[in-house]
Amino acid sequence: MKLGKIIGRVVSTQKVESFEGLKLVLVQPVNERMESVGDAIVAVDTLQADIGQAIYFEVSKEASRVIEREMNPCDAAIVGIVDDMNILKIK
Amino acid sequence: MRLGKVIGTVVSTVKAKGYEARKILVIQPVDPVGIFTGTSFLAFDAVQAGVGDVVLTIEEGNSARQVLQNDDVVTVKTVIAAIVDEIA
Amino acid sequence: MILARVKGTVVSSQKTAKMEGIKLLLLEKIDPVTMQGKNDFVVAMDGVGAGIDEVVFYVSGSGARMAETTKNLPTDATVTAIVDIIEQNGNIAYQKN
Amino acid sequence: MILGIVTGTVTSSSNNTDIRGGRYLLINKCNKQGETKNDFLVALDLVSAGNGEMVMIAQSTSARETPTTRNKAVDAIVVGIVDVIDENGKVVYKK
Repeated sequence: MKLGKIIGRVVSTQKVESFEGLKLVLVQPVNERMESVGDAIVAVDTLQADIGQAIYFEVSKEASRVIEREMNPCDAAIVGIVDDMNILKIK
Repeated sequence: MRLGKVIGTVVSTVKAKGYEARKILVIQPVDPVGIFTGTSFLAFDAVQAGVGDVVLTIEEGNSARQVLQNDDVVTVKTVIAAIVDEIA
Repeated sequence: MILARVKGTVVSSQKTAKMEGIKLLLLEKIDPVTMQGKNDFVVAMDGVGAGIDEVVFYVSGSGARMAETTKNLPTDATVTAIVDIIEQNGNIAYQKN
Repeated sequence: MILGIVTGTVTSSSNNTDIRGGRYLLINKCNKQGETKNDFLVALDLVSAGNGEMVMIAQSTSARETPTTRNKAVDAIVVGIVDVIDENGKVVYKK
């Protein structure tokens, strides 16, 4: 799992059938200090997270299991919304 | 498997099915002498690890289900599988 | 899938039994704009009978085990196609001789 | 899913994937504004995307989770054409 922040939404009308009706969001991967790491990705959101919220997401095949459809090619999905984080001050 | 140090915990109420009552820890990858490398990530805890522990994480779905002893948790692939006592 | 050029073959007499009789290719990844090698190499199982200097693309990860010739073989990279034409923005960037 | 711009097609007559009539696109990875990174990959097209369009690409094992690609040797597929990307209420990309 990786930490991320929802920074936007992605609209696509022409897409694979198994993505119909799914909410697609733009996620910026971040580290534990909420600093951006790498490029934003597109993820499926089934938890109705809001823009600006810190979330954690799963990638690869495990992400496709979030969607309750037998076959879907999702490779990134939000699996939880972060309420709070407690980080050890060792850096 | 990757070496990492537990540097924090995540509190989350809205989460995917199968995530209830699971402890989610923030892991900072480290090299064998303990120097931080790369970007932190999150993992389920399966061994009662705590902040400050050096741990071994597995990042593969099938293995994760074996470690968690739960075939139903199909949407996670990163777990802490061991606490490291010593690297010789 | 990543574009690459076949630079050679890798020969091994001592290898795991499931790799017997499979040709291993040395590939150099290429930049499709310049068609030049990127000095980044990978060894892949050959699924199509590719020859030296041919441009191919390969599948990596668990998909590499899914080609017709690599079903259930221990591989994380398989050449799945020999490229005939690469077209970019309407121009032919590469055409096989 | 990662974002990319369709920059061309890759044609192959000797193919080992058992996907009949598959159309392979040359994709230049891009950021959320559509700026390309000159980092290319080849992806199987499932949505009839055209040159210059921004698309979403699913990679690795998930790329095989469609009726067309089930158990096939594929590691990247185009799953959607992007119409709009809206960042914090501001449109940063529009088709």
